[in-house]
Amino acid sequence: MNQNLLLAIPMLPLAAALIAGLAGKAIGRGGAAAVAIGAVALSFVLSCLVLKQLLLDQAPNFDGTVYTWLVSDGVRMQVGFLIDRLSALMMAVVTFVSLCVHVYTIGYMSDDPGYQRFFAYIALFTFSMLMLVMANNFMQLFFGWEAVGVVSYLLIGFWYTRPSAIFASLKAFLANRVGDFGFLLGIAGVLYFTGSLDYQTVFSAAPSVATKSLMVFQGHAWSALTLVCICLFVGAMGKSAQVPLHVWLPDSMEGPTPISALIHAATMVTAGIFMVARMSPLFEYSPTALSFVLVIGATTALFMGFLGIVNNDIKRVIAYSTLSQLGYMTVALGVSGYSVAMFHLMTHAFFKALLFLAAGAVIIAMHHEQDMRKMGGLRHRMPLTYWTALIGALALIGTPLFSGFYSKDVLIDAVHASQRYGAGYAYWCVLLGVFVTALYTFRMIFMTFHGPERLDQHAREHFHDVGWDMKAPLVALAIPSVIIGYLTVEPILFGGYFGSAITVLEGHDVVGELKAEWHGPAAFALHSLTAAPAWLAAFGVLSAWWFVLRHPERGDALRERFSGLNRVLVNKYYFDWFNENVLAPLARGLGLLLWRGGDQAVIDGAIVNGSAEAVGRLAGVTRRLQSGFLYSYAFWMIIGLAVSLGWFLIHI
Amino acid sequence: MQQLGLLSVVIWLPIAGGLVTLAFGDQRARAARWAALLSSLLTLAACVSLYAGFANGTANFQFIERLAWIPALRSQYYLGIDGISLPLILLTAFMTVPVIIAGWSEIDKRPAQYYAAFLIMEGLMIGVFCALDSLLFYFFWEAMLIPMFVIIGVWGGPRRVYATLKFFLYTFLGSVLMLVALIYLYLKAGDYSIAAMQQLPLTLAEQRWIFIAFLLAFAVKVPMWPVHTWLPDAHVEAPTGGSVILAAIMLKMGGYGLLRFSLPITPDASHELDWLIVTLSLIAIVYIAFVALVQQDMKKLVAYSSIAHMGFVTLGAFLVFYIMAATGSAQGAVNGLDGAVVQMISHGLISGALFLCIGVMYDRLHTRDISAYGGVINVMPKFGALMVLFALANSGLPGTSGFVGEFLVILASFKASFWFALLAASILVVGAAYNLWLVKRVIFGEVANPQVAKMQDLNPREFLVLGVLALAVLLLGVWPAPMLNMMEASVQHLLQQMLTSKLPGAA
Amino acid sequence: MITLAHLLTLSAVLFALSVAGIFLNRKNVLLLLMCIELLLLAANFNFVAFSRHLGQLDGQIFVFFVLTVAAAESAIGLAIMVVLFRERRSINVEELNQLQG
Amino acid sequence: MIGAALPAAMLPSGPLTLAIPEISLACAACLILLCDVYFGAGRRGLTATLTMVALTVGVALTGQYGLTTQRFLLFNGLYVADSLAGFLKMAGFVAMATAIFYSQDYLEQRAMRGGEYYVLCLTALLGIFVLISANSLLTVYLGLELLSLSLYALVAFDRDSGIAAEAAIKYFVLGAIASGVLLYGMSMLYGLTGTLDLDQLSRIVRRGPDAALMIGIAFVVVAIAFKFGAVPFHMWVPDVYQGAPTSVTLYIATVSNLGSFALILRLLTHGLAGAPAIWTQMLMAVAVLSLLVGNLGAIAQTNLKRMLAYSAIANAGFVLLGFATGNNAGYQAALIFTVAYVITTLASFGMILMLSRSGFEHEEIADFKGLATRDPLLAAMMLALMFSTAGVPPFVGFWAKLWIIQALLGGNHVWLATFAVLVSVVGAFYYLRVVWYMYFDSPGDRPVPEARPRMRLILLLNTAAVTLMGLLPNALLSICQRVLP
Repeated sequence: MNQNLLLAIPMLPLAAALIAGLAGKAIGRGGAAAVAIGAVALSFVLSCLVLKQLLLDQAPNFDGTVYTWLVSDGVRMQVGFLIDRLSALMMAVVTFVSLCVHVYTIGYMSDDPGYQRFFAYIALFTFSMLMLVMANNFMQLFFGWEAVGVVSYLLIGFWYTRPSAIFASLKAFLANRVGDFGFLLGIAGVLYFTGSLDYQTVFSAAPSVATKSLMVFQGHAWSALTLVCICLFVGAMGKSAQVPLHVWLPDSMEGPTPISALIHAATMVTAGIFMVARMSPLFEYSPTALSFVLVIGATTALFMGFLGIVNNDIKRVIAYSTLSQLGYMTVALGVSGYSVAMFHLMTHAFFKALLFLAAGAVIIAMHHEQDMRKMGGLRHRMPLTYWTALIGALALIGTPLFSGFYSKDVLIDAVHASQRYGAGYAYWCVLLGVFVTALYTFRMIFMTFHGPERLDQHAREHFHDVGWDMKAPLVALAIPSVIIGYLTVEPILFGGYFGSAITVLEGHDVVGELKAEWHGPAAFALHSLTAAPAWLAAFGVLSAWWFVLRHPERGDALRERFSGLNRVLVNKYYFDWFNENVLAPLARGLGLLLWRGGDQAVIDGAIVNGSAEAVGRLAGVTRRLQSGFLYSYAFWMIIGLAVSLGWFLIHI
Repeated sequence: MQQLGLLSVVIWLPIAGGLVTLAFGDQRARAARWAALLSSLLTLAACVSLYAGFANGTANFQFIERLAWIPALRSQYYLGIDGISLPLILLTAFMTVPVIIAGWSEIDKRPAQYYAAFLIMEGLMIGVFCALDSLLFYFFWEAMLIPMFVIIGVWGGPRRVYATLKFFLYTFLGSVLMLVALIYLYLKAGDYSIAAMQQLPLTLAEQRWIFIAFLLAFAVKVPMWPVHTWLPDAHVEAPTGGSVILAAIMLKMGGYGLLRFSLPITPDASHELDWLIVTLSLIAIVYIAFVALVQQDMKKLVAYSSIAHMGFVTLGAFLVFYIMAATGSAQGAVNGLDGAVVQMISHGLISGALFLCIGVMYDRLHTRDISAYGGVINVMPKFGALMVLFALANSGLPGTSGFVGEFLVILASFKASFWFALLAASILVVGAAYNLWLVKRVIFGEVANPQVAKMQDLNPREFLVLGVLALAVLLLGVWPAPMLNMMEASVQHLLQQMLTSKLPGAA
Repeated sequence: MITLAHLLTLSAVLFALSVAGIFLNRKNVLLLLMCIELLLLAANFNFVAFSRHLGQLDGQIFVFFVLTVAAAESAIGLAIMVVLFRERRSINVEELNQLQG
Repeated sequence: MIGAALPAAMLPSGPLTLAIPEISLACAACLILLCDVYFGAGRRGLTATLTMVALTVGVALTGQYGLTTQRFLLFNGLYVADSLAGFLKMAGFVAMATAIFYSQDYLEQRAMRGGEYYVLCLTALLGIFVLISANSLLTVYLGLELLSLSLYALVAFDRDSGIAAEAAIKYFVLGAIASGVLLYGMSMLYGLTGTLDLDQLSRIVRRGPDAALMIGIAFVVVAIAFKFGAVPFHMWVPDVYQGAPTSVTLYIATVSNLGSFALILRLLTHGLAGAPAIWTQMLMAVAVLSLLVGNLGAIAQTNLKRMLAYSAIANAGFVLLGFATGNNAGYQAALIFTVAYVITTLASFGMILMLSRSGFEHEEIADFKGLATRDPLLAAMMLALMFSTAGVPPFVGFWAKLWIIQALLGGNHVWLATFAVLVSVVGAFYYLRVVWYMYFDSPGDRPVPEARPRMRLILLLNTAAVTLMGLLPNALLSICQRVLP
């Protein structure tokens, strides 16, 4: 592989971002769009080329340095690329989804004054994500990691005059920073235990690190690798929105829809999944850390799904769905099913981007209305959007033969097969999650596209279906959403696609166990009809139909019947409440206490100004001693004389 | 005895320029401005040629000038630079130019004196970084207080007198004890040269006292908690240029002093008392970050954030012994030292830029109160973009210089102790919180009030200044290797000095 | 027999008296001038006593100088007092506190 | 017999020309007095000009004949001529010339034209010179009295000023007590050693101290402390500084300081060199108190002259600290400090004189408000002077303090050194206040200072000297080292 070619992949979007951002005015709206789309398209083509070289031409992995970032104490930190099948797959996915979003943006943002700026951001995002994915070392990984965080901050707050948007962007960045905090510690740990930040060196040192321990508390030695892995995973929790750092993702829907699709479905949030998969050589040696991953993932998968059921904002429902699906991927990671996680990541990227873009189309058509209660019956008004959204929904709930089906069912089977601590809990979570997924997905579909029209006056008057610039990406995404699972499940999961890119230890290889029962995708689909997930999904769709279309009043009754539970769900388990009413005031209170109490009262008040005052008072005393009377002057002289005489006479 | 050379030029050229500026007088302000700009640019050019002529890979001092100065005190006019001082000199020369430009039309009160004060200070500050004779060092170190005292006092805000007196007395108090320590060392070593002091064997008790005396001087300058309270006041009251120089360069002298004096001269005491520095640094990082969170005054916020960031400098410098104790080798200690130096440079650029940004807003609205702003980006898009960039850099975003130093220090502190790293890394969260919350309240949102609506975007001069700083911040963040290479040998040498016990009888 | 000790004691007493006079007197500047003369006398007494005791003339010569100086001193003192009186119309020590603090 | 007391082995008796400074001064004083009486009334400025001429001639003659690098005794050992004496006398001439120069306009404006003023200044200088060359208790006493009596008269010179008279009477009474105490102490020393000669005294006292000696020394030290204005014998200083006409204050604060220095040097470090334990302890105590009281007292002042008085007390503390080390390095430091202090203080008071005008003394600190806008050059000079006095580089005051601290550390008085620098931080505050008023406050309706180009030039030169000696202090330092080997 040619290094310049690889370099071009991230640099093209970067250049586009700079051009669109800095020279936006000069090149105009069309120019910015053209530059950005051209660059990303070229990136995509090149990524495909790389993928092709790896897959078909059997090209060796690429692991090279672009330049040395710095050398400190013999630690060489570089910017470089590690291109293997894992990163190549991610690159292709990232650039493809990104390309779709770019095209889609033309229509979606057409009447926005920040058109060029938006293109600059998303191109910059593509660059950041590619840097993250292509990294061959932790420093660069962290760079990409934080860079995508920042761009997402900028994008969520794109409409910077909206208070909710800038609040959400700050929240997103802070939640991500909490994750990054752990991630950075993990990286520091990696350097400490292996003496290097390069993947290859670190990975090859992993077995020896596994035997090391670190005295964290006096007398309590922790396994070094577990500590490092958990720290790294904290980073993934932030980026991939795992409980309890998930709070930012629903709010991030304040950003324009292309962003929701690009960042919060297909790419950025999957960075955590990708990272753990990339770090599989480390995680594999720490079952404890993997159990941690497993439990967090399972909890996210199920409990975030519940939230989707009660929400009425079309984008937020999809966002909670994303959370839940990320939980699925995390669960897969937790059972050492890295390839399954990556596979689900890929399929999810397509159908979730599709769903988001469809939702975005609806929103644009509805003139920026996101409340599903004000929609309904839209399938007649925008049929193509309806059909593509339906495809996305079917893929999401795991309808046999659709892409989501393969990834999710294999995932559930893998969890079932796993012996890892926490796998039992995780299994029930993901299983129940299938029902929940189907329920909220089709509740959304039914509320939006079926039933009576509930459009308000304004929406009705201004309703207009979207143009082909927005429809084309829907189609482009719908196709892989249907077929990509069927086509790739076998090579990716059972064909040893990832090869050396992912390490699974002997005895952890749940996917390998499943391979014995694998008889091709068609057989798998057939077989699934007899298994629980498919039935649960069907039951979920049915429930949705029952409560949304057939007997909407029963849904309300149910809500009232379980009002306590409903309140918990509507309040999102009170995470936000806790953060906004406990954590934030606590931090501000602490700050105020330290400032007013520590800095102003004690240090400045008592010590600094206090000593100044003391000096001033002493000065006053000195002044008063100088009474102006001659006899007192003489008196002091004589006292001085007497004291010195006395002193000498005593010391004689 | 070497002749006068380039280092003398970079010290005395700005001072001479300052005197020329002063001679033009406030009546001929235009000429004074150009004279000032020219001097600062020439100085910068001279510094660039220093950089060009500097040889990496050796810890020896370069560009040495050694002339008799005070034979009666065996003190020499002894100048030289190594990889630790050169970046700081470059920073000083680099940051003075924007300060001059930033005051171009904003300063109409006694402009000639204003520029002269900054130029004279530039020369003195460069002198501090060049001096290899401790008396000469102290000479520059103290002399520098005078222009700063005047700058804050004359061109400052309403409480300028309190602030500048506090600044002067605080720093003066710290410095005089250092003088006592220096003289003590001179009497023992028989020479004021820093090198002689570094080689002088000292008992632990002596080292302890000297260390504490040094620490007072340097800790006040850095400033470390709890002797930091002069800084917020000084910053708030100082004119924009004063804040920039204060934050960008003056604080660095504390860090530089620790590296040049405390660690090599009293290595054993540094070892013994490293817990103190590390504790204070961590307090500074965590405590001050929280304090920054609740500030209502933008300058105060940035001032407090400076204290927190300087905590990384002191932390990085004193991790060595902990690393030795924890791992049994000094491997990784240099990361901390490197991080400390990089952090100094980076903080100089970023905090300077932030103060310039605040100055830009202040020039338009004449308030620094966060609540008076809101939605600035609507009327000042260029400015808003740059301000966001600097705020992000200040919160340690990779790809900007703010990341490099913090990253290295955190890497090193993990080797010392997991908890150090944990506390230090907390700035990632809290730092982001106060920086971006500031941005949220000031830059984003709807236009808050009619005054904000009337704000004009950056004029070309302001844009140039901030743009150049932004480039520097990004360049250092994307490619710090040249700077690290410049420092490498000197830092290694410093480490050796720190690890060599000076106790009598120690081999 | 009058010994050196007696003489020294006398001069010490004179010294003490004059000093006490200076700071106990709160009335009149003129009294102060007199006390000062007494002070000088005490010292002179000492010189003379020692001079006699040692059998040297040095001390007595010193006394001559002191006497001369004392005369000059009194002259200046009185002159200052006159100026003071002219300005203040008083030579009361208790009123001499315009300069203080 | 005096002759009998002389030691057999004398240092070479030098030529009488070595006493040329005193001789020329005495002659000049007499001549000028006569001239003033006969021609002074008609020609304004004649006396002043003659005085300047006399000083110039004195410098020239001294430079030609009065300097020596050896130690010579004259007048039967009553008088000593050495390099230190030469240096101090030259300094005395220059300082007095500068002081006279600064004072001229001031005196003119206040109708203090009497030629006696200059004559008194000359006799005071003569007293200082006698002190400088004193080698006997008698010469010490005579020199001191000559100086003091002249100063008393000078303080009261403004006959229309009530506070001047008050200051004079205070100064006179307290000074008389001090000289009485000195005499008393001298008599004790004489009684115990049987000699008035300082050379002999130093040899005899070496034999070991006893109670009476201690009492004698204590009395002498008290008198010296008074002369220096050290606590608790300082009470006269603020009142005299404030009450006296500024030109006289200038004289007392500067030229007379050389005399104080000579006094302590001849009497204690030479005459009583054998019993340093006694007086160093006293000096230490007195110095510490002076530093404390001087710096604290100055903070509370609003009158610049009074503030400078307290500053003088604090600075006396520094000089005495130098002597308190009891070693040569300390004495050198004290000399450097004194010279630096004299140079700086000359200009500081010169500034007050420069800014004063008829009917306006310009001695309140508040009078300096906004000087930087009214007259940037003067403000800048005053800034340099204040920072120099505070001991901040690059001004000469820094080296003075540095040297004292170095001497203290060299004598292992680490705590004294620390104390000294810490109180000097307190002290920095009130010097800064002057700068603050000049630079940070608005001038209000205060007038623009008069031009006075000649005086301005001299002030500029004086300030330049302060700065130059700060930048390149070696000349001053090495001269001071050389004259006090």
